[in-house]
Amino acid sequence: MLAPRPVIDILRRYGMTFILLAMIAALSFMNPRFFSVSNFLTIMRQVAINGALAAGMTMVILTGGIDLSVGGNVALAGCFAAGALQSTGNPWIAIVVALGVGLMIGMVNGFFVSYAKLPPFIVTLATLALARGFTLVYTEGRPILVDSPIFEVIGGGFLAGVPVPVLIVAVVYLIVGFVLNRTKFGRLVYAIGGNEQACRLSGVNVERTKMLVYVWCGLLAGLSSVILSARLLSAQPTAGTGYELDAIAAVILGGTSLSGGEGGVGGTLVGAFIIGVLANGLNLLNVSPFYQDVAKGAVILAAVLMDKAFHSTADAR
Amino acid sequence: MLAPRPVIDILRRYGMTFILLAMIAALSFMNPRFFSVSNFLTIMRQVAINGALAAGMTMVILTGGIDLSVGGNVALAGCFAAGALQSTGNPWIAIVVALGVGLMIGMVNGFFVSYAKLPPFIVTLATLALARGFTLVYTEGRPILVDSPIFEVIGGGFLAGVPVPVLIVAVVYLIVGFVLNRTKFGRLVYAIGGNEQACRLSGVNVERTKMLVYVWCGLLAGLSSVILSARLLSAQPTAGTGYELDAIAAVILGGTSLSGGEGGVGGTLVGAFIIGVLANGLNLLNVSPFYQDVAKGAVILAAVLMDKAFHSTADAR
Amino acid sequence: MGDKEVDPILSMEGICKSFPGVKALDGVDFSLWPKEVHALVGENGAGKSTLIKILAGVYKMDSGKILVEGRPVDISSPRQAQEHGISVVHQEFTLVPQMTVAENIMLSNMPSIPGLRSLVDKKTMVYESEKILNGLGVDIDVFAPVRLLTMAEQQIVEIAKALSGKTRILVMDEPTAALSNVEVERLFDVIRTLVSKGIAVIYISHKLEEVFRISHRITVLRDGRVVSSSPISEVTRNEVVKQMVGRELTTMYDRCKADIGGPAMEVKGLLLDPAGEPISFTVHEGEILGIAGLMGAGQIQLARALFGIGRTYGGEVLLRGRPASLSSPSKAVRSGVGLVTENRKEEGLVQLLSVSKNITITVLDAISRRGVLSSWMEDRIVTEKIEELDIRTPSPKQPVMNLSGGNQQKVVLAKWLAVDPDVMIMCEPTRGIDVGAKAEIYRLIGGMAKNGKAVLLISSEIPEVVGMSDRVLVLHSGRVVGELMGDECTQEAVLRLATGGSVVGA
Amino acid sequence: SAAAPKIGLAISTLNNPFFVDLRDGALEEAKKAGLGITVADAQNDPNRQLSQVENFIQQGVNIILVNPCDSAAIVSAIKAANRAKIPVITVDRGADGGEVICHIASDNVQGGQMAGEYLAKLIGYKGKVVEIQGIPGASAARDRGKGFNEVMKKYPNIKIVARQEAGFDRAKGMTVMENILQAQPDIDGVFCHNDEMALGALRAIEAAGRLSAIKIVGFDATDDAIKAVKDGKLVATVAQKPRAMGSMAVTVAKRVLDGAKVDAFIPVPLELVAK
Ligand SMILES: Nc1ncnc2c1ncn2[C@@H]1O[C@H](COP(=O)(O)OP(=O)(O)OP(=O)(O)O)[C@@H](O)[C@H]1O
Ligand SMILES: Nc1ncnc2c1ncn2[C@@H]1O[C@H](COP(=O)(O)OP(=O)(O)OP(=O)(O)O)[C@@H](O)[C@H]1O
Ligand SMILES: [Mg+2]
Ligand SMILES: [Mg+2]
Repeated sequence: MLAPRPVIDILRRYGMTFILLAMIAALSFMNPRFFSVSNFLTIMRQVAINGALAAGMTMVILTGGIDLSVGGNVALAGCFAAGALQSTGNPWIAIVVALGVGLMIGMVNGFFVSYAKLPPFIVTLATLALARGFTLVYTEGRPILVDSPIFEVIGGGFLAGVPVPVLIVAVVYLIVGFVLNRTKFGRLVYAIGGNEQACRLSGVNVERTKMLVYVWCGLLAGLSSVILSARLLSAQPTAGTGYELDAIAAVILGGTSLSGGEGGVGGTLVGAFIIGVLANGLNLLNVSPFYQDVAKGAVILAAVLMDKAFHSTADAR
Repeated sequence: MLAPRPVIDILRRYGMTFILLAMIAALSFMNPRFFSVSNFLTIMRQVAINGALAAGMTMVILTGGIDLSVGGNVALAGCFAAGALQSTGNPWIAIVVALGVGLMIGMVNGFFVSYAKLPPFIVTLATLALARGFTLVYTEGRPILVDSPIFEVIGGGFLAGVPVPVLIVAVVYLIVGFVLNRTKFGRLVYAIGGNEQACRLSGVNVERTKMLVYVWCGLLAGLSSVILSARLLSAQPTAGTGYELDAIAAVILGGTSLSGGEGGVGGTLVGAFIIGVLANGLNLLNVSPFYQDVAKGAVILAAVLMDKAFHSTADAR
Repeated sequence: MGDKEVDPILSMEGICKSFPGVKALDGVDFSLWPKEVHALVGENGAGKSTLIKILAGVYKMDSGKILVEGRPVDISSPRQAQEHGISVVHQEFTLVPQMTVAENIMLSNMPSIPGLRSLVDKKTMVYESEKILNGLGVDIDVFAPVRLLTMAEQQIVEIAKALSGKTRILVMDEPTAALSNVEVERLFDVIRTLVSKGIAVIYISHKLEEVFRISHRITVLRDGRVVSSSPISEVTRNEVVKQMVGRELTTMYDRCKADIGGPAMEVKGLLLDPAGEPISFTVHEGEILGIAGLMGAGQIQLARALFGIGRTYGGEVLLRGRPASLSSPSKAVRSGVGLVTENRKEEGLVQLLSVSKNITITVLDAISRRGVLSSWMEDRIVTEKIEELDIRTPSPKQPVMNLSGGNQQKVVLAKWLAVDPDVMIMCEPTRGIDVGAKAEIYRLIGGMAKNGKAVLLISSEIPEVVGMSDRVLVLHSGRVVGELMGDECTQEAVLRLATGGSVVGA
Repeated sequence: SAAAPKIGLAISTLNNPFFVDLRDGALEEAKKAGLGITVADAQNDPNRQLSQVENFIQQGVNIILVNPCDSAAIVSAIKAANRAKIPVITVDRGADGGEVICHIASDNVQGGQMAGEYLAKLIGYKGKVVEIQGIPGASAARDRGKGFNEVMKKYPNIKIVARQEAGFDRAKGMTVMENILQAQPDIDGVFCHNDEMALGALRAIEAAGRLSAIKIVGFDATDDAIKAVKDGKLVATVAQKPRAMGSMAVTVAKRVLDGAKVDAFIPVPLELVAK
């Protein structure tokens, strides 16, 4: 029996969390204004959108898939919802429309990936193009105003001192965490990512599980679109451009492997915060935009390297 | 034993090629101007850049990796080369600089992926940001003029009736095809993608092979940057934005699986042509830009679906 | 013959290796002399594979040293092991599924075109790999992608691969687990030839009968320690078993036959091949029906077809008299059919997941309420199965990939025993399982039958099929060539039918 | 349709209402004039734009109107059109080379200057100012920033306290402004390289309750921005009249096709939209 090595195991398990804390410490040191309640609330509000997307993306990636369509999904769901709001004046209908569009795109992705057995990368690249296209056709390239007190509350309101979008995303993480860890479906998500064939031969309905995973991801993209248009009080046809990469980056920074089967939504939240804190910090430090990409690349590389180093010292072999 | 089914096997093997031919036939029918030597030369010239990138990407994806940095690589290599051209006036030095920058970025990617064992997605996302950042810092956001007869020939010249960029890319495909099929390195690329652990246990130098694959990809991105700045006679700091997705799409449309081990560079060329022909056809048919994304998504989805159908009818089980 | 006067070609001294929660090796000394076959035996989880993985450069030892020809060496990667002339057939396959047989065999020693070091010489590659396969007496198409081969064929490719280099020390970790008698004989011929050329062999197997035939020296490991190491002539089989498991084993296939009930599964005119012959048979409640045949006779294909994998070209299957649609594994499971696959790594287990999650993957509905899992119910099943099958794991939370091969196999069995299906199809259920645990597993299979379940037992170990089954169906190139029951069911009779002979007196 | 001459209009991006308006102006005018028109959207990729101009040449259009993604990168496309003897008119953004019959544009540098002067005046030629930039390296960002900063340099009492980039995107504009508000306790004015970012910044400033203290100037005069100016939320936006530019381009194209002479540069005047 080996002596337990609690310190190393904790470092290994929570490596990225420590790196996040180190970033926060360093930024606080460089700019004292960084370390304030209001700035933390700001960061949380900003992380909400990528956070919600990344939660769904985590599920997809855990099965070994990928969803590139989330950005297009955010745009289409947001614009349809804003359109519904303008024509009905009812914000609840608008929200249902947004979630419905997200769900639909998720179902299309899920159908082609799991039942038609097409590669997820290409399927979701195609639905990304489709979603962007339909958004442009629908809006003719123009933003749509979102004029509703309910949306104002969703985007900018507070509940018990916590910004509403933050609350929403916290609930999302609790639910997704629960689903992944405590339900049959969640268990299968991990198992399919680990070995799809073995699952199939254990009698698991692999197709339905994979389908559902894309539906979740689409639904959460619809939810993100609500938060986004509530923040801006307008729906942008170009919304969500490049969001897929940010979401995937958060998932992978959070320790979920692109090949599936390993990781979790807790890590993803840390990953999303690393990205959000970095962007906020660079703005606060007023780093020249020309140098921001350099800083971003360097910090991400340093973070994964450090995390890897924690793992290696913890590894037995 | 089943009787051999040559027709079905050919359909299966060359499914995407048939789909490409069908697209060409349909477009020629819809617009006779499409079917002309000069338009085909135009398409080939347009496909050259994505073609060169996708060739390198194929190697990376065959090992089970990914390279998101190619777009940033194109920008950095192009701008450094244009800078070198302005300061030395020697186009050959400029070309060497472009290839050198590409090679360097490839080495950095390769080092972190194979020796530091970091996930390729995040490493190349970081080097993408780094390359974009250094480009902006170097150019201060301004494009650099490329004023050289040699570059004019590379971008717009003809050799024996064939556009020079097309010739260059044809040579690239011959070389990469040869390397993948006939050299030890090439066979190891497939083997590593098929089962990295098995290769390692068999004493294969997995690290060096993976390193080399990223170097190839970087080098070909450097070459693409030469073709691109020769085509535009200027180097853009924002060049190559989103090129990684087009390159990956070409690879996957061409039948190489993102999990590695299977596929090849011939399919990639077909994939790149499908993307190029589609863009050219949509322009020629005067499809409204708002509908082009819709058409693009639909065609890509239809193509993979049809290809899958060929495979299924060909499959014994 | 191992000759103590000569210096050992390999000495491993005081090897220790710990994994979190397990001390896998605890001061193991092991010596190997030229021209000897040195058997390494021990229970599942005794540390055999760990020892040879250290030798192969896969794991780093915590302490101890390795001497090759008396010189201390540092083996920290498989490549370094190869440079010392050490070739290994690992317990789990290390093949690239998409590549051809020839490419797999020559993977680490790809021949190059003379003068052009980096170009592959495909002709030589094909020639060399065919030569090795011929030496093993098998006829496998070297151009076929490995993923299309049967397990037995893959096992042979794996062995051929180890023979492709310049080897001084050949290590084989259960090379015959997936082989039937004919191929084992061929392998032994090859081993004898190699030994006569001065190569030393480490041979790991749970099939003691083989061990006693081929080896010169035997070392028994138990809980990571060497219990004994002696020339084979100085020990008996019973002594070895006793050293391994700490008790004597009397009977293996001891089971009181269950009452045979009505038909559980009736297969009528099943066509596995459009040009083949229809297969029909019935298995009853409480019956163990053995299915025997040589490699490639189609047993596995039949088993898979009954579980909804692979295409069939006609025929029907009745479950308890009612027509059943077994078009997919999930339908099969829902209709009460289970399948223990022969390939535990690719098809049996989710390597990243824990022992407990692998065991319960087949019974998630039973341990959840409205989709929410009950950890209490899960723990109960898992604890029960771990005890029942004596799965050696530091904790149920251990990822399955960290278990020894035999213990992984037990997990595969556990997940199907947890379902307890009406018709249990078992392909090679005891592959890689030690002699002690085997008896226990036979008892469990017998218990299933006793509870009125039907069992289809498919195994390349004919004694196992003959010993366990109430009735044996023999297949030969895709056809049912005979059915043996009671006294007529002997190893000889099965073998004769399987090789194409006919039933005596029939 | 073979009878009516065809126009090829290559637009830098339609992901921006400004260029959508430009296109709409062109389409309306073409319809009125009975001309065929083909529109291509380069999505801000100069290489794609080159391909599209090549495709126009293949298609056999009679005249090409191009709104370049980049002045330098468009040159080889224009040269290709020159070789095919197809006249070229540039719109909004110029070309650094090749033969262009006519350039129709309003000057982005001048627009930046107008915005700067107005903002400086409103804050009394002293105070703290924030510049929110467009995509680094994009020509609109370069030119507007250049004009704005030229003006700011004239006034020693104005200090630019933050200069950050928000990719011409409304959501990013809001996020970046939120962050800047955290860092800067005193801000008197904000200039954004387009209205989308200005409207995003406006949301951030409104939410922080600092709108009364901060004057925001945008650029492009999109419908949303004009409304915000009318509501007194943005102090001004610079109107480039994209619709006028589009219809002007088609009018000029028709004259060229009819064989008339046209001026080499037709300026479209800028206009400061303020309350
Ligand atoms: N990578 C690993 N991580 C953690 N524990 C391990 C690992 N590999 C082996 N073990 C543990 O080490 C012990 C020895 O395992 P080993 O594979 O050497 O057994 P074995 O003798 O080969 O058994 P079998 O006959 O079942 O193959 C087992 O308890 C196993 O659980
Ligand atoms: N997926 C497949 N595609 C093509 N051929 C296959 C496939 N699976 C099996 N075969 C071939 O079908 C034949 C029968 O295979 P099967 O696995 O049923 O044999 P088996 O009797 O189980 O042999 P073994 O005892 O060696 O496991 C073999 O020749 C094998 O190569
Ligand atoms: Mg073992
Ligand atoms: Mg078999």
